[in-house]
Amino acid sequence: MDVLYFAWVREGIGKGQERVEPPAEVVTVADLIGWLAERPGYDVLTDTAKLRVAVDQVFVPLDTQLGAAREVAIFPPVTGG
Amino acid sequence: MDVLYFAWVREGIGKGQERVEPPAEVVTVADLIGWLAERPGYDVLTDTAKLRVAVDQVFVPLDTQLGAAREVAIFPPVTGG
Amino acid sequence: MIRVLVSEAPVDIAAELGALETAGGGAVATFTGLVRADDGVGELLLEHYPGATEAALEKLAADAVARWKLTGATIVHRVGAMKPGERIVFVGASAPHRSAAQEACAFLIDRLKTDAPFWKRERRGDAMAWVGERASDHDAAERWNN
Amino acid sequence: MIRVLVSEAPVDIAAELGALETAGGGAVATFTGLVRADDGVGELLLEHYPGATEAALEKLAADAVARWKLTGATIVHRVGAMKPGERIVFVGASAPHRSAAQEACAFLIDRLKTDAPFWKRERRGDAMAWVGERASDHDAAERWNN
Repeated sequence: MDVLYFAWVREGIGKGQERVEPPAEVVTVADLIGWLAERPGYDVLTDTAKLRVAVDQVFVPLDTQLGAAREVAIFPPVTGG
Repeated sequence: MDVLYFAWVREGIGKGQERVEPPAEVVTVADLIGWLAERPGYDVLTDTAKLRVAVDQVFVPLDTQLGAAREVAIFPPVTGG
Repeated sequence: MIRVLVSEAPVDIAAELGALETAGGGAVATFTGLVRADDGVGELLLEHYPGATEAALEKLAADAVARWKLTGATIVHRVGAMKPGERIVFVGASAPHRSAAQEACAFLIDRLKTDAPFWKRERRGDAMAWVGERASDHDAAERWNN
Repeated sequence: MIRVLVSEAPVDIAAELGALETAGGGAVATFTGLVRADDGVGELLLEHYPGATEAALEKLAADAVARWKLTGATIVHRVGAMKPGERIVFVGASAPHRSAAQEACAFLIDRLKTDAPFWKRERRGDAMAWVGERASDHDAAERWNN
């Protein structure tokens, strides 16, 4: 699965994209974020209240199941316009 | 006093402007219109429900007193924009 | 900035927008009314009350600036003969925030339709007809009377 | 007509307005958001989510066209680096009547602010800071949920 990071999430982790193979117990987007946050240098993922996500380019809540997701994006609240 | 006519009022009377000296019993704008409507060729002023007026370039109701008005305009409801 | 123009010349929309954008504030809302090309009208003729028209539009723009604390308000209205697709009227408002600009823009066009002395006449083929007032325009204007 | 563009190039507002004016209908409403020149920002940087951004904007435009029976809807958003006074975003709607064009235009900008993946960063002097979300933007977007 491809994971994309944007804005200060991208800056905090130090990269914009990576490929990961989460274990079977990672079922929801929140699980994925928790699993990633355990890595050194991923502190920016600790406070999930500040994070928003898209699964296969569609905005979803954090409790959404990953299913067969190919692309998960993690980012701060959007501020366009 | 100058009286101005616009749109189909102007077309009906056949002129856009004239100077008139109404008698003393003409007190309100409605009186003025009634006095003008008695003239031959001024039938367009008969149905006052279809008319709007401005006294000295300010839109006013037909029962407004003329006072020292210098310019009275008589016209259909406006349709700009 | 308050800008009011009543003219037989076509509306220069790029210039009008540019003036609003440089008036200050980060939000610009505009409305443009065009001669409709789809209802058989071959020509639109606009008559107005010189002097009174400009005064009415300047009052309208000043009212909008005061009510929404605008940085700019523009009203440009064309008079004379127009073809389908041409601009009849352009109104615009600039403000620090978008809701003020958008509300003021709606106010300007709603009130212009009832408060400014313009009269439209349409030519369809050989027939000429004065346009009648619309009750919906009065309803739209009324909603700004707090 | 639906037109969506996300680009580093400046917004060509005359071309965008022209396209809306020829889309049919007699009413065109627009909103332009500019980098404010008055709050000390020296540069605005806009990041986005390529692919997802365009999809979100196209859905937004299609929703507006369906809901208000528009003849045209345009969303142009700039990304990359911008200076004060430059255009960040332009949205526009064309319709047979003004209330549809104006409501749709407000919907487009309100929803864009919450539904499209853009992130703003401001440079003030040597300091760079990400812009935070605004509760008022969520309130504005919510009002369109019937």
